[in-house]
Amino acid sequence: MTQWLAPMESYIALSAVMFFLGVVGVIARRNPLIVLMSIELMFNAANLALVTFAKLWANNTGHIFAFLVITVAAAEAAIGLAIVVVAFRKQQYVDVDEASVLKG
Amino acid sequence: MIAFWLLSFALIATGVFTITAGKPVYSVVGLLGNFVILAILYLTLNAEFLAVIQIVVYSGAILILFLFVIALLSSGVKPFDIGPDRAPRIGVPAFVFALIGLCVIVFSVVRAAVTGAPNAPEGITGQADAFGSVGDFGVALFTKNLLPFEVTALLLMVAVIGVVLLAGDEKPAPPRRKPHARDLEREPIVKPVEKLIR
Amino acid sequence: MTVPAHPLGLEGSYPLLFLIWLLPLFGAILLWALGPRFKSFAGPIGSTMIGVAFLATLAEWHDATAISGGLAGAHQTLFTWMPGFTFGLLFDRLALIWTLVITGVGFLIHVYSMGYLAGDKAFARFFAYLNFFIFAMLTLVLSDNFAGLLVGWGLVGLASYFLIGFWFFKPTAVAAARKAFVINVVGDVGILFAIVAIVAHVGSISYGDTFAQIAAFSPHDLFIVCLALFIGCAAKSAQVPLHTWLPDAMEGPTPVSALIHAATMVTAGVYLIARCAPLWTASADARELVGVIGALTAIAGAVLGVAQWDIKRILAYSTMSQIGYMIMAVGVGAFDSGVLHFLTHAAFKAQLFLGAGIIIHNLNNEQDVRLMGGLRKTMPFAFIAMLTGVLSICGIPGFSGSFSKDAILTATLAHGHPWLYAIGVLTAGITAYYMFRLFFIVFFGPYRGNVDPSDLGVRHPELAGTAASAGHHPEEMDAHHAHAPAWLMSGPVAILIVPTVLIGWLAFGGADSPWTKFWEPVFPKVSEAGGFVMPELAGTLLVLAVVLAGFAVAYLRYGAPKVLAQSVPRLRTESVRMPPVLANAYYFDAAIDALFVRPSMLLGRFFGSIVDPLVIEGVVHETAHTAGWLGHLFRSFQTGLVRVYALSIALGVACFAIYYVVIGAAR
Amino acid sequence: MIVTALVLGPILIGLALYALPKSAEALARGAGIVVAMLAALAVIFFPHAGDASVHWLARPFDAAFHFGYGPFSYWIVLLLALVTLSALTALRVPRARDFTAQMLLLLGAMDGVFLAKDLFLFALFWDLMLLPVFLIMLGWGVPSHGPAGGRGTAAWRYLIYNLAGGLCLLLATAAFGVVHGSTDVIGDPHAGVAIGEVWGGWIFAGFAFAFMVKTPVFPFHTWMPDTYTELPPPAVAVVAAVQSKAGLYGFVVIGLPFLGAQMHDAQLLMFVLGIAGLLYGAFAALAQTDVKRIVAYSSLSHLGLMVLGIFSFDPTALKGVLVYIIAHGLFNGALFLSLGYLEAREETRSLTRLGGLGAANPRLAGALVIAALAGLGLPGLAGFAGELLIITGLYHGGFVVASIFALIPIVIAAAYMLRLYQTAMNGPQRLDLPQRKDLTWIEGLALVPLVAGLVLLGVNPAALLTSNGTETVSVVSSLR
Amino acid sequence: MWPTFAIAIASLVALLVDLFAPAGPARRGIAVAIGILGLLAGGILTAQQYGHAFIAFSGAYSVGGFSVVFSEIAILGAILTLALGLGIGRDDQVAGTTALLLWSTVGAILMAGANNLMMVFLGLELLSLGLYCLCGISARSSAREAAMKYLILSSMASGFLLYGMALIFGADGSVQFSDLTVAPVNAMLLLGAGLFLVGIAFKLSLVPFHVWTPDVYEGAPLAVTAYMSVVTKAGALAVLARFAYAALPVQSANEILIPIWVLAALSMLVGNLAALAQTDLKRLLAYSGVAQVGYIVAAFAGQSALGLRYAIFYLAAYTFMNLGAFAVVAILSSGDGIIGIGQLAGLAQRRPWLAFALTFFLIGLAGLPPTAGFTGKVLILASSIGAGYAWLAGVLIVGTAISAYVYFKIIRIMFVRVDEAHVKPLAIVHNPLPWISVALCALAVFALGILPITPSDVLPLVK
Repeated sequence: MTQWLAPMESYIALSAVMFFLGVVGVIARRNPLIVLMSIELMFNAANLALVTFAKLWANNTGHIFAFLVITVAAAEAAIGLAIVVVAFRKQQYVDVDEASVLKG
Repeated sequence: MIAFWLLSFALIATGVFTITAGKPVYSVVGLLGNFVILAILYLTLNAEFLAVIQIVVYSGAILILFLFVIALLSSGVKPFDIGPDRAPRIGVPAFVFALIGLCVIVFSVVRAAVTGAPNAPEGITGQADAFGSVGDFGVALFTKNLLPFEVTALLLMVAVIGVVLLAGDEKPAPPRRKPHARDLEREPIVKPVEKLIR
Repeated sequence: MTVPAHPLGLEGSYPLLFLIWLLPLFGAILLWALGPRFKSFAGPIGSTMIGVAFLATLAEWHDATAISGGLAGAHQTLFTWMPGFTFGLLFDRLALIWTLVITGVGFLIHVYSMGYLAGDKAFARFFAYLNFFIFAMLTLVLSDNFAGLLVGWGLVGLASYFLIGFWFFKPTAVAAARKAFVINVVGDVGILFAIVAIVAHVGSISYGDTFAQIAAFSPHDLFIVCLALFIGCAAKSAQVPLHTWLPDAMEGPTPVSALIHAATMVTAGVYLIARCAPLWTASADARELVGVIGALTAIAGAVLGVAQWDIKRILAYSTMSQIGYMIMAVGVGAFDSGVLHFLTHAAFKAQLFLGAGIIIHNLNNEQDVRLMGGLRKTMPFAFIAMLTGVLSICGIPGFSGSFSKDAILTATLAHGHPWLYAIGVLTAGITAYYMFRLFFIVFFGPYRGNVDPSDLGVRHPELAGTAASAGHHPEEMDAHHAHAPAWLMSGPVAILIVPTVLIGWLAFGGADSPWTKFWEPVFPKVSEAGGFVMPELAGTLLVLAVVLAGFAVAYLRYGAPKVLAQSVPRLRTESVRMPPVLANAYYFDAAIDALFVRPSMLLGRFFGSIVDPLVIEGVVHETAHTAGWLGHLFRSFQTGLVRVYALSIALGVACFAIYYVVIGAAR
Repeated sequence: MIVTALVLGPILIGLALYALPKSAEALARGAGIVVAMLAALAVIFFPHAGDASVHWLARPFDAAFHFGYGPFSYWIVLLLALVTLSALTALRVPRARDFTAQMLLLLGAMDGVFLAKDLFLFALFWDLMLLPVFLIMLGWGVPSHGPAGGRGTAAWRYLIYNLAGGLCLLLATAAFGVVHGSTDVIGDPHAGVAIGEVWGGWIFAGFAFAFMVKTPVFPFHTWMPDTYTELPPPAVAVVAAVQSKAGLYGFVVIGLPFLGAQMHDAQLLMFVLGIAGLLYGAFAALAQTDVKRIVAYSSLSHLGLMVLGIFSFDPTALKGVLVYIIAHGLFNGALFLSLGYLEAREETRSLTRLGGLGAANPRLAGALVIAALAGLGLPGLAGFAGELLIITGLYHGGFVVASIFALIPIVIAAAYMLRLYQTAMNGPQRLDLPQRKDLTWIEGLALVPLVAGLVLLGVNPAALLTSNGTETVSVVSSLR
Repeated sequence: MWPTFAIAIASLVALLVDLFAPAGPARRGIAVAIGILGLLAGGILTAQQYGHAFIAFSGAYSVGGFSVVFSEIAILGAILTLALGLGIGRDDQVAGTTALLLWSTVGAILMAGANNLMMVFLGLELLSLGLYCLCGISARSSAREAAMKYLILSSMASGFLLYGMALIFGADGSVQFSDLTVAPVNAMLLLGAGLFLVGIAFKLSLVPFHVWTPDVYEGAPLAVTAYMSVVTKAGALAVLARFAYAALPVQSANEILIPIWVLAALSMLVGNLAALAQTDLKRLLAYSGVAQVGYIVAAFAGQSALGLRYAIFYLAAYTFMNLGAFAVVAILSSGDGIIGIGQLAGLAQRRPWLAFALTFFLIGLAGLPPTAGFTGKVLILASSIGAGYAWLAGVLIVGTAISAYVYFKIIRIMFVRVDEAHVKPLAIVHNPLPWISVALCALAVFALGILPITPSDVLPLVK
């Protein structure tokens, strides 16, 4: 089989699409959980890019990096969820717009 | 080639579903699919170990965590719904921005036309020390990149302690020192003074 | 006549000069510091200082003459500011004459004041001021340079300010004092500018260097310098148009009027021009200017004198007019005649004022002549005093005034100014008219003091002297009733009669008179084209004729028996019919007020309450305001919504990305 | 050593005063007076005290803690000590401990400004000088009747204007240091004219703005009347007498030697501004009713004259500026202090309410009239000497028109000073005013140094010129 | 690596000891003490590294003057934070929070020494994760809101940063800074660098990436705010400096960095202007922090060696001034209160020394003598003028002028006369620790202002 399933650029384009899906999710959605998931999307998009470049350069540092990112993402997700829980358990709505006491 | 297009279509579809789903549960499902497909893409990029990790860590751990939290927040106490939208139609500029960013990245990548290493690795061989295999990965991780690996330990530790602290923050706060003094400290100096000062 | 050490005098150290100069200052400080302790001894102390100074002057005169045969001048260097600014005392003939008058007349008036202000609450303060004035005046005349002169110039202004406003509870007096001071500062500024110009051209402020290097000036510059100096003279000597302060200055006590505003200070202008004779000699334009101004002042003052009812104001205008004579004289270049007239005028005008003072004092501060009359019998001494004074000022031959006046008039003609001569002669006539008018109204006819003022047409009592008493505090009132030995006031007047009558004889004999001889070496001769020398006798007779005419008119209008019989209604009609132009002194005050005072105040208010707070401060305030507005704007961006923050970050990223792609596309 | 002590001593002692209990007012006041007196004596008896210099920075430019007397600064520092002494002696102020401390801080900071031989140090003290004034105005300010009255407003205006100036000074200093390589240059004859065309303009602009705000020169003066009105009398005496000279001092010791070319370029502008301020201040003073505002505007006018003197680049004028700086300091201090007495007694500053005080308070009247006469440049007093020299220099330098303009304010000054004095002291006595007793001998004594200085300087200004004027003049003549 | 180990271990010890500690203040004291001791140990160990530079862990971490200085600043910040707040949260939380604080500090230290992209990312995350939690440790709901905002926005920024790193990796094939210097400059690299800078700018809260700062600073517990305002910025500045000075292809470094200078200028202006309108003290200090970082970044302009040293100097000065101010506020507000500046009215009459201390720190921030802020500003001005960035110096002056208004607003309120009758006695924290830290900061600010010592051994950053 060929060593590239598709040209490297298309992989990056794909990751870029995924990345910006994540960005749009963060900006457009109000449910904190979905926002967190969008952030996961962004990280994974970055991972895809890293892995692609790792193959491109035949340098597995990209893999290591991606692995670390996964770890970080896990830790961040844990903390994020905890914060969401404590932040919204008392709130009437689970909605990031509710958290707008601090302003100005 | 065709496979890539199918995969990418599916990836994007699941991603879109994730961020557009009405209920978080659906998003979780979408994200699950998204990650699985991503894992497959890793395989096509000779990152077999990462593919496995992707499935295990994300699908196995993180998404379950999400499901728990969903359950926690919506457990019978009150409806799990959305409040009034304070920034309506913010999605539009976001989408525009996303398109711009997309074009920018793709353009720059194409413009750069990086050739990369002359000898690109072969496809997945299954050999223990091939590029992206566990052995290759492990060696790199524990020799060249030991420090980052160690740091992850700290990271996870922080996560554990942090979550414990946050969760433990719920019990009513006992007074730290003399409550009277505390109240006195809390209470602001009288307002007339503020008027006195323009 | 130049002495190597100093062009104008014999260098040396003259302790007596210091005595003359500083004794009054010492007296002033002494009386000012612990005057109240002295009680009524303040007067004697002050007078003694001046008396001693007078004697010292005589002694110094003798010494200096002995030293530098014929008194070339005694010069004493004091100290140096910086190169070019050297101060010193100069005691030459000019300074001698003025010093004699200042200390002599000054002494007499000090004595007189002891009677006039006996028991006044601020008795000591008065003598402190008087002494201070003498010191300042001596500084003026003894200085050997322009800067020192200016110092004295300013200090006499200050002294006159204090003395005019001596009764500082009288608003009129206060206003008059300020007016006098401000107008005099205008003069100071003129002299200041002259000094600046002189230093710039000559590099020194001393008379000697300046006169030695007149060549350093272009004619134009020289004229400018003379003009600037003359502004000073005009202000100080009440020349048109800076004369308006002099009549108001009569708000001060009468001895002050006599000493400062008749005898000495107001003649400083004459001194300055005489002192700067070389400059004027060198600049024909300056002579022209000064001569004309002098003549104008002479006639203007005389005409106004006709229209006054306040006895002191009449004398004030006559002073103004007489100084006009002097200025005209020195202006046309007849310096010695000008100085002579200063001398005689000092005598007879002091005489007149002091006489008037006696009347006012006895009439309890009544100054309006319409409320007098028939004082011939009640105050015979004052009558005699005033009579000699009047005769002398009118220039009746034999009295000193006539010598000086004739000298001036002939000189104007001799220097080729027939018009000035004509004006001078005319003025002499008018002078005779208003002086005798005063004389008749005051001394003849019935006493009108008990007549209701309105019947006499006394319209503005606050302008007349009566206001003075109105403003008085009780203690001041009985101050003037306080009993003081009569000779204190009559004595000085009696002494003054002598010079009033005789001093003019110095100039008897025209060209070879001692007076002319005395000035030979001092004043450069000014020779004019078209000069016409009139025989002395003819001149005298012509003037006499005009004077007699004036006298005749005055007699017919005020002195004739049938006129005196019905003086009350006549005076009434006259005061009612008084032409407003004269009553308001040609509207000079109104004009100055409208031209300078009001605009300045308006401008000041405009600056202080429009430009500052609104314009300049407005700009600044707007800037600050904009900053605050921006702050609130940024604050409003901070909506508190996470998604909005995220969007703004994303937009920032977009800008970044675009920038980098643009620069990247170039590669 | 002495010079360093002059700067640090007051500051340290001022801080130390805060360690005293609040109640120890008399002690604190006494300490302040003693310090000021010692400062004065030190300046008088050690006129030749050497420089004290400690190396400070090597990069980005050389700088040193370098204090020392300069041609102008010696006399200004003496003036400062005298005025502070008089101010502290003259009037009592509530919360004397804090007030005295602040005054001492002010004294030290201003000593620092005038004694600094290093530009960076100069800038440091220049900014430091602001704080005590600001704090005094906040803590002891008296409400003003000005168009923009209200306590604190003036403090704001003072701070913002002067800080803007100070920051420009800072920028200019940094640029100077970078371009010239060293800031240890003030009064250094060998430093020479060092700033080239490229930077010169900007650096001069920075310095000039700071100096013009501080002086103040015409369009930047609006902070001054309110500040002078609201500051308590002792403080305003010091600020008006000395702090306003910092700008002129800067023009002379920094502008002339190092930025001469730029100053020549700016000559016309500065002449216009100077004359504008000259007339503006005089006329504005004519119409004020608040006595302190009258004096404030009058000093705007006087300072304009000094600006003219400096920018005429004429040696005589420069000597005149030195004389006038000192004279102005003396009579301004005396004026503000006597007005302080007036205000303390009659509880008003408005000419519409004052009147006829002379009868009851002859000594107060005497103090006020002496100060006022000096202020209107009475021949024989110090102010006259300064004016005469400056105007002579102007004429000699060929600026005849300017010299004529410079004469006008003298007349107007006579008008407003007499208006001030006569309205307050003369006229019939007013019984609606509080009747207080006349000046005590100590209050009178407080003014003696200033008045004596006025008379001495008027009789013989050469004392300033021959010894110290020369150096400055040489700097100028090297320019022309 | 010993310093980081020491600190990490110290936090573990703190956690362990806490299990057996008695309840009450003692528990708190023990935890704080252990934390401070651990930090001190770390600081001393770090100081010993000064002078000998070497690369550890096969190019992952570089030890040397540069990393030492920034690490020391981070450690210092952490110590002062612990001292002024007496730990964070309730007595039973202090151990945990202290541990988190220490680990975050480790993250900052790692950023200071990070020599490749991975380490930068990990250090950043380690620093941030701890702070996400710390922000939420408070009885106030606003604290949790702050935590959530910080989490979401910061993660998003990390996403950008990460993607930028990916692109850089893609363009270069390596994550080492040293390789980056010789990388071919192409569009991808530039874009990657751009996104990377975005991530850093977010942590530095440069305008327009500062939006999170005021809210988070206001919501977070006082001590955490103080910590963020110093240590986060120290870490991010270290990364920025290394990136700007040693990781960019030389020929195109300038044009890559231009946007950063622009952001610095914007921060000086916007930060100060926005601070004008603030009434909450912490929020105001947040905005002023935005501006202050702008000043520091301005010192990098032109990548001159002096500029770096002056930036470090000003960072140290800022650390002391800012933490000093926070310490005073902590004393006044009993740890975790929200303080409106109106509450300071008449402070000078009741607590003159506190008022003077706060005034001193504020004039330092405003750049007036005799403080390190003044000296530092002049140094920065000089360096940016010398590097040919006079316009930046001009903006700095304008910003400072505006900031004066901000800080003197507070000073004025403290010193303006108020009627004693209106004012109630102000109860304050009496524990010596905050007072000591105030005194320490004041002393340091003054000393640095008089003797501006700057580290000489900071270059080269990459061996």
